[in-house]
Amino acid sequence: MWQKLQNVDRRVIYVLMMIVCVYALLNPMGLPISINETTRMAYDKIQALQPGDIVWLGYEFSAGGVPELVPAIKATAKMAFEKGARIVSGTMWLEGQNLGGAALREMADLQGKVYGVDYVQIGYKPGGQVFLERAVDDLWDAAVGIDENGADLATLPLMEEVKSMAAFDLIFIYCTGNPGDKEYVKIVGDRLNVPICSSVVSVSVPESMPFVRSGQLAGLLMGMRGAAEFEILAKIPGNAVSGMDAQSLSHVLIIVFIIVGNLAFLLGGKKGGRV
Amino acid sequence: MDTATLGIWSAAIMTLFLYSYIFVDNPFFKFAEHAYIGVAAAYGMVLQIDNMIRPTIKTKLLVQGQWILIIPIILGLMIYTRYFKSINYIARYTVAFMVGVGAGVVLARDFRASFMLQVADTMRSVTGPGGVENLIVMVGVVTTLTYFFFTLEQKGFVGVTAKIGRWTMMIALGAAFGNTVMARVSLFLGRVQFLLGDWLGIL
Amino acid sequence: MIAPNQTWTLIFEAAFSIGLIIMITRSRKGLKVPAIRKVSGLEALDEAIGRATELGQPVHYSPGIGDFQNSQTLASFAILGYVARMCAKYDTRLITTNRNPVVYSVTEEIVHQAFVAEGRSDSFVADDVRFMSDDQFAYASGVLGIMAREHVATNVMMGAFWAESLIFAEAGAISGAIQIAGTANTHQIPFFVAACDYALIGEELYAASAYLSKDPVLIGNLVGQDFGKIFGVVIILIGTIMATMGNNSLSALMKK
Amino acid sequence: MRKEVPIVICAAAALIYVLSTFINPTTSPFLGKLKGDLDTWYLLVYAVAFAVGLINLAQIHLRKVTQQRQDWQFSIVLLGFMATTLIFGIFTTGKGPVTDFLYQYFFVNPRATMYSILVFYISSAAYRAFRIKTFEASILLVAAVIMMLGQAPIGEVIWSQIPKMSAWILNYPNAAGMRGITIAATLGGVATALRIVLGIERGHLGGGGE
Repeated sequence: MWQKLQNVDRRVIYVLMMIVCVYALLNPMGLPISINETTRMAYDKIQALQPGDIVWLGYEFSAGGVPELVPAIKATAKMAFEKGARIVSGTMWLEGQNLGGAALREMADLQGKVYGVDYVQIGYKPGGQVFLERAVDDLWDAAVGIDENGADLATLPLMEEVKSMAAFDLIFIYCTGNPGDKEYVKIVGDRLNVPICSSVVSVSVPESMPFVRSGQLAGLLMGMRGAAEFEILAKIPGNAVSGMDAQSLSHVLIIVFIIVGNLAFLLGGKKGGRV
Repeated sequence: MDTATLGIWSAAIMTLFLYSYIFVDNPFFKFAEHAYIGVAAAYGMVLQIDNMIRPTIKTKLLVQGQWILIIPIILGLMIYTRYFKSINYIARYTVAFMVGVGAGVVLARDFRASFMLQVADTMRSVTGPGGVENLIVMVGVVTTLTYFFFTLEQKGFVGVTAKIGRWTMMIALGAAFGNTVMARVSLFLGRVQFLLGDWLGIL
Repeated sequence: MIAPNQTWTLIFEAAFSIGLIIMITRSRKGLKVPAIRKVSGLEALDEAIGRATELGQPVHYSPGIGDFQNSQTLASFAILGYVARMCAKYDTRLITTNRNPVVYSVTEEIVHQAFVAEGRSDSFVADDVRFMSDDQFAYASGVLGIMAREHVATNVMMGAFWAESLIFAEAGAISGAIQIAGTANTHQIPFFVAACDYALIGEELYAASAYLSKDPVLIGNLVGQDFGKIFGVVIILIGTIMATMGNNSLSALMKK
Repeated sequence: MRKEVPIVICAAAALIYVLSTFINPTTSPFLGKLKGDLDTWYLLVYAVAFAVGLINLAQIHLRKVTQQRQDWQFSIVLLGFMATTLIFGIFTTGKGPVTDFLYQYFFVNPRATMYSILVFYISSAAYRAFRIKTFEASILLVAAVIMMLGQAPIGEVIWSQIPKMSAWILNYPNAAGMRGITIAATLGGVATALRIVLGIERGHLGGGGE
């Protein structure tokens, strides 16, 4: 029996994995999620916003980042709007606007916010770092004067107050890679005294942590976990929170595989498997 | 059926076809694989045309008159000489240029970011708050470097140090593996949410 | 004169480069070069190709998905040259897949020349050097197809890999291929270590050309690299002692 | 001539790039501008040369169809999708309705799906590879398991200290090992680039070494 277990058909593992994830999504157990310190720091920054303040949201991610980052965008937008703040968004990533824009629109619609007055989406702007460098001095120029739908920025009253990145009271970005928080810290953080918070996919956490320790990032949401914490703080438990149960179960499942594999290995004659 | 519905159905079917590979290679996967590669390869070309070739010719050449850009265009075109046996050596000029810039970038960029700054950041006080951690990082870096000595025999002191270096690397690699699981599960959850939510409307 | 924040980088890098050149000229003059330590992944390469030959099944080679600005891609070319020659010598089919179209044109040339050099230009099959797509995962899906359909016996992956590393490596493991992989992309090394029979870690990838060719000039180069590491170790130790005594000037200097 | 010209082109391009990085642009505005130009040139050469890949892909699959080799039917699928995307893409740019449809549903979606296949492969790899065969393999396993427990909420439920342990491992021993690997690899990479610039290594030009 142990011999057999040493080489379980991988497809058994795949099917179990699928079942566990789908089951957890359909039947959330609601395992407690404690709030991480770096998440709390980001939350405090949002709570400190005054009515009329302006927040920049940067959708700096590609499709792979959706499950971990979009829930965080929703939570951020909801809380910021509730504080009476206004939002301007943009992205250096080709797919960013498509993926992140809908989340902001949804939250704005829920609270009856008006486009152009309470929020503006300037959309995808090419150039990467070069865009950012330009936007610090002149956002209008960097955005070539138009929003995501090609509307003239001059027709949007909110943009009258936003000539450059210096107009923002908080910068919140959602990143899967470069350009991402590293560039914001280097280009925007160095020159302007605006707090920058970042929400990153979990693989990028080790790269972003040093910026938190050095104070260059004012808060950090770590992967889906961070997004789930933010959903809880914003009181809109959604995809990330329900995803966390699936995370727990799937992680346990993998650990069970490892234990079974090792038991089989120890008891079944130490064959099979490789390192 | 409107285009959005048709799109979601196509995407859902493609998703299921692609997943079917993990059980066994089959005609459904083959279809999805070939369709995906076909679109992706051509779309890559379209992006190059939209983002580089068209603006260069339309704006930079014809409007701004940056005629010097003819040189890289010719350099790029040279690669097509590979289809003509008598002059196919010219294709190497394209490659030589790209490899040259590539090597230049490596020499100009990598050393500062990945040697100087990394070495500098390892030099921290090993006493006071965080001292133990700084010491661990320093020892870990030094021993890992020792593991990579190729021309010193890994015996005696060097051997022991290299061994500790290997252990450090194993912790690092194990941690990186474990840390990635969550991201990969997230990706799958994203797909399940698409299939059950956007497609079937259960979620 | 020197760009801001580059002075000390330039000094250190120039010193390292000069050291490398000195070592190269020394070994060119025929001075004795030291032995290199075993790198098991490279040692297994011949045997792995031999296995494919015995089985009469193909070898798959991937140079990773980096472009020319990634030194791992540049290092991969030398390894491909070796693998291609071995395959040509033993008349073993070699399938090379690519993500970057210009890298594709290079790998095709390398494989072609290797077959010519072994006097087997007639057995070179142009269709076996393939461009898939410049999209990372479209490329990955193509490789999955090859693993399953071409009965790959030996899978060699050398270069810059990202998330596709584990897709290739698991597909290879499932199809029963013997696998040797190498990358310096730290986040992907664990997956190669876990899923492949042999994994080259980081700098071992760059040592491959010296190791495989046994060329004294390249081995001399390797000695230079070792000096670089010794220097790194020494300076870290000095800097740490200084920092502990409250003097951060060395660290500040290097960041400048 | 045939051998020398590429080596000269290669060395010149590299040299210009290196000089323009290290020399202050205020000292030599010309060099500073040249670097930006070289970046643009590189992208432009790549864009113009890109079709080499497409030609290869089309050739392989056309031959497959004409010779009716195994699975040739699927080559028709590939060629069909490729031609449609290409034709509409060229005439209506990447933002036209047909290209956009293909992009959204036959590119972005399959992409996310292929990426997510990793969830299965990471599980089977963990099952197969993490065996306590040797001391080193055991370290690998323990670090990975602590990390996995620390990431998901379940870790906290088991023991409140697990997230702290995993964060500590990630920030210190992991950072140290990764940094060591990076520093060593950088030296290897710089040495490789230098050999290429000096013309010692010419694998990329089709020949071997010296």
